[in-house]
Amino acid sequence: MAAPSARRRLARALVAVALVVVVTFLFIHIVPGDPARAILGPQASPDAVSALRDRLGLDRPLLAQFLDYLSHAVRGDLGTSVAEGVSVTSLMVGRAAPTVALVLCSAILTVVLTVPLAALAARRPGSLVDHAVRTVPLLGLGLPAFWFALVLIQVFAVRLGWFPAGGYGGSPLQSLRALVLPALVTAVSILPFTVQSLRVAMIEAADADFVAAARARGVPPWRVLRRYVFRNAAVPAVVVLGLNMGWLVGNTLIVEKVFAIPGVGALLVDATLSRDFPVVQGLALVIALLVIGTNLATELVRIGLDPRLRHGKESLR
Amino acid sequence: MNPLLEVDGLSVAAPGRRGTTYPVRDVSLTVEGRGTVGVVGESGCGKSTLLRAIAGVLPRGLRAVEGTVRVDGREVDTRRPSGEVAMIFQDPMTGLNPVMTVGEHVAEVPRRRDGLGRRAAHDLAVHLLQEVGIEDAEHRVDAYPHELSGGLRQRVLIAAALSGSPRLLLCDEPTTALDVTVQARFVALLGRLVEDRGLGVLYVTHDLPLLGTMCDRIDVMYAGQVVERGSTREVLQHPAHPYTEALLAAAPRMDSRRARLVSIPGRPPVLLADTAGCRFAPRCPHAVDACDAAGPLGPGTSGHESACVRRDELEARSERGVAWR
Amino acid sequence: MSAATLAAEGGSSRTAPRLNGTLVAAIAVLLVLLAAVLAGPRWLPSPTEQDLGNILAPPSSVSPLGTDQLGRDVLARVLAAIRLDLVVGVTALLVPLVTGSLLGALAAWRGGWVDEVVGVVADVVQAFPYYLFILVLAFFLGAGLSSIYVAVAAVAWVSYMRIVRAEVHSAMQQDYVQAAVGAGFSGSRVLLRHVLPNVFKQPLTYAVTDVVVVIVSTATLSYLGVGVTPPTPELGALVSDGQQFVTVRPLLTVAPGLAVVLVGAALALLGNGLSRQVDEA
Amino acid sequence: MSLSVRQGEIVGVVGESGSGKTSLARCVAGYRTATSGTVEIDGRVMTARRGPLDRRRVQMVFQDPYASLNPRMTVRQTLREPVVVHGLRAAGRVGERVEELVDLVGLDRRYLDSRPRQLSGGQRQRASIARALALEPEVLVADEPVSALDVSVQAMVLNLLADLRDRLGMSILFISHDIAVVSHLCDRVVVMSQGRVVETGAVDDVFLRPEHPYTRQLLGAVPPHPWSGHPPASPGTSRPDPSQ
Repeated sequence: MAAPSARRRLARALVAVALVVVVTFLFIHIVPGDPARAILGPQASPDAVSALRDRLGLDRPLLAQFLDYLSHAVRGDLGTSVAEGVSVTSLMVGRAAPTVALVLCSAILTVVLTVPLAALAARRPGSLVDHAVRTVPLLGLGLPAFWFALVLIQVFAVRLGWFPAGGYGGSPLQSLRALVLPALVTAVSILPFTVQSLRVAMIEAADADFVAAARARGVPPWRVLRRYVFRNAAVPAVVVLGLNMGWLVGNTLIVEKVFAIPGVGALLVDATLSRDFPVVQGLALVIALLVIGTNLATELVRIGLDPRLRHGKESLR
Repeated sequence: MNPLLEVDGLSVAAPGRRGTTYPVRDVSLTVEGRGTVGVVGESGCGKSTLLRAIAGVLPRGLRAVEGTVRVDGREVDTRRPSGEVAMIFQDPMTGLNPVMTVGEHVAEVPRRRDGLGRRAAHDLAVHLLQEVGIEDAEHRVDAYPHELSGGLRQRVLIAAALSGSPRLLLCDEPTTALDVTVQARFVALLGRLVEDRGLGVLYVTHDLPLLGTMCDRIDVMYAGQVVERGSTREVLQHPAHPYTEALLAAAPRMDSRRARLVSIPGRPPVLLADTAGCRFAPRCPHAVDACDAAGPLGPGTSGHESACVRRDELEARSERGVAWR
Repeated sequence: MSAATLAAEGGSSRTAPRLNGTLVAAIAVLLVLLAAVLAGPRWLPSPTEQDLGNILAPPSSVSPLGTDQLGRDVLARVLAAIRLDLVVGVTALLVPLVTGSLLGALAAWRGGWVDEVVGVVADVVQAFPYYLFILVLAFFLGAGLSSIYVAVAAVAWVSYMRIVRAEVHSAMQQDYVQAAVGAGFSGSRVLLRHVLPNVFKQPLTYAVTDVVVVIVSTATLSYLGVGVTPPTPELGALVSDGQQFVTVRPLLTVAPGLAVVLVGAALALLGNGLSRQVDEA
Repeated sequence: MSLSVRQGEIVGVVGESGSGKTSLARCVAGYRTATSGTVEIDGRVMTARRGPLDRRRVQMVFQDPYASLNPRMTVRQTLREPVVVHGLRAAGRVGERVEELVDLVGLDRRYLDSRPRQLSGGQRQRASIARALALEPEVLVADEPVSALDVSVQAMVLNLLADLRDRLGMSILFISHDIAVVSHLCDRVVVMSQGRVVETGAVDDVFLRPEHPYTRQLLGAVPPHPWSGHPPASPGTSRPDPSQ
């Protein structure tokens, strides 16, 4: 992939942000028919439907509705939950901590598992160890998060009692303990991608002439591994981790639900099931913005790691 | 006194699906201090593999199975670098780590291996960059490889190679990717380093005319073996092996234009197992039945060695400058 | 002629590509699964046939995996569910595979603003995590397979677009494509004859692995109650159904869950084996 | 800058990397439009966007023989395509033309149904020259066609290009950084430096009596051919040639 400069990346992210705002606004207008009816479902009474239509201002021109939505969103007002009657923003803020903690734990666990596994496989490509490391994480691809979570709960919580079966809260240590199994589930779901790409990147780096040249002139082996192999392999690996952040975040939605963690993901699933439209819309907007932010950050980290990209020059490879 | 580099009966094996191949088979050669030895041959003749084996950086899957490599009389392990030889590669871009500055490359070994202080290592780096003829070294020391031209990168590679104070410099086609004028300056620099530092240089290339301008002695490699060896003058003026002659005849020359060049039909063989006889015979215009039982290198009339059974005829003919059948 | 020369000549002859072990194992597992899914209905009771006199039965020679809370045969239901999920996994990807590949080819071929527009739209789609997108769609379209089809079509094209775009991009730098342009061939001829035949393997290989993702997400959504609705047997729904009896009959949740893992693993290995085969060829 | 190539001559363009040789080649071959100036062939000005007929008249031979042939097409398919698309032969005579082409470049007919990966570098380069000739161009543009090849294969390709000039009267623009190769093959030479022509003329004049300092510098850097012996007129072969 060509490597555009940081500025171009930023411009494109801004366009994406604008489009995300428009798309989330249009959520209720995409479906054919009456949006209010779509929100309330087929069982709702005509009175309730028209009441909601009044409340959401659905009879006004589309542009006016959008400007209204935009001006509120900019001020942090994402509407009011139909089910709970409180503002979506406050609902979300109250639920943010467990989700952020879970995503962070998952990302850290992913890195902690990926680096040694990939290094092990890359040591001797084609060996038995390599085949095992390449094949076993692949099985994780077909491992449904919800089912894996159930199995872990049965084994480590119900039978062995090592970790709580779910929930979150209490002291930080208790919370952290509650996050071990959920983080493991999410990490395993993206491990196939990260191990694969870091392994390939490491093999490529290890075979490069500059590694042979450094070894030949007497650079100590550990330093060759750190400064030459890892440092160069990190660039593509960071990109893969960043690109899969969306997938990781998506999986936390499911995992939170199964482990009964009171986070944003569980809130979203519940809101979908209870047809609480403002919550779904607000959460979608915030999560999408966060993913765009992560991707942008990935790109900037990559530019930081690779001096060839710093001046907006095209990559030589 | 021991020669600086002494390779004795070295074979490198590459196990593969269709059996083990030998990119280098029973090669012996020596390089003296302050000496430049050239190794020439087509691609796929095992020249690069030979260099990598000496440097202890064979690519994955290859290993030295027979023979010894001695540097300064001491045997070195071909499985790991000895630190006394340094190597520079054909493509100066891929030879440098793209995420490290020029200074980091050059100061690394003094600082990390030899324990020099930060300041001293930096000063040494600048000094080495100046020694290889990089102007404005104080400034360039902070540049990244992609910011330099090909010629400068190649100089940085040499400076980095010199940073470990090696006795022997292995060059793997270092100028193939460079322009002629840059190549000429590079060769001049190499000559100066040989003089100033008493370096030994083993220089691999497929460019015979280039070797003529810089080497004391030449080893001609074909299919993993040395087929002719001697002083540069002897090898180039009186080639005693048809392969050397063919390489010379294939190179275009400035002084006889529009003559037909002689191309060598076929291509170098893959060496599955020990093959009896001359490996060049199937492509050789002068092959006779005796070639099937050709032996190792032997001295010819003028004293330099050739593996060809008809080396005496060949030498006599090239001295008289007449066509030969 | 010596052995050495024979080897050189042999090197230029065409050798049949050797199937790697992963590929053979994956194909074997898939064939067994397929045989079971197709032959199952001949020997087993119908997956929806209830027998209220025989509920939550342990495994027996009649019902190898026992029966569920309505007395339905578990093995029959699992096999039917595998079949459903496989069909959904494969068919749901047809549309995004085609649209994504075409958009990717177009983006690389035309470049400029077309490329930028396609790229930004892809960024926006990827900004909504997969499950979030599907949940939102399920919100409006209601639970059911159609939501899954629409969601996959709306999301999955991005990967194919990216893969094909990168492949076409590098193919266009190749001298043989430049030569075709220089020969005065029409744009469509260059694209169809010289570019696309050299890039189609990658998206197809990726699609095999992608089927796993679709199957897993179908199961996940059904588990959450927004995918396939009961009584249609679907693997995720089966897990969800059996969960309340997990202490009595763990097999009711374990069997469908393992089925997802097995199908997923076989397809993942197939995809991996194929991509290695493609790399070596 | 301006230069001209006459019927039946090979004009060499030499210069270092970044001197603009490749840009020149691409402009002439129609891959890139010149910011100013024109390319004329046989007195006819080529427009910025060339139609198929104009494209046909200039064909390019590329540097890397491993990238210049479509890996999925056999040699026969590669050679048929241009003949059929441009309607250069009646349907029944295309096969005959394809055989003519491989004979012309000295590629054995038994490789007609081979795919590129079954061919050696030299064979591939012959096949891509044959493909260029299939369009019956008036000018060949060869961009460093031998710099990726071994000396022995390089000699074969150089001989072939010389043959095309001598036997078919082909006009060739030959881009190279190798002074010895240009001196050997070309009739006239253009020396380029930093995007402009610094010297031009017959090879004998320019290389034996260089006037521009840059040309002198270039020539001074070329290692002399060391062998005083005469190259054998043609190698006698007492054994079967393994390549044929």
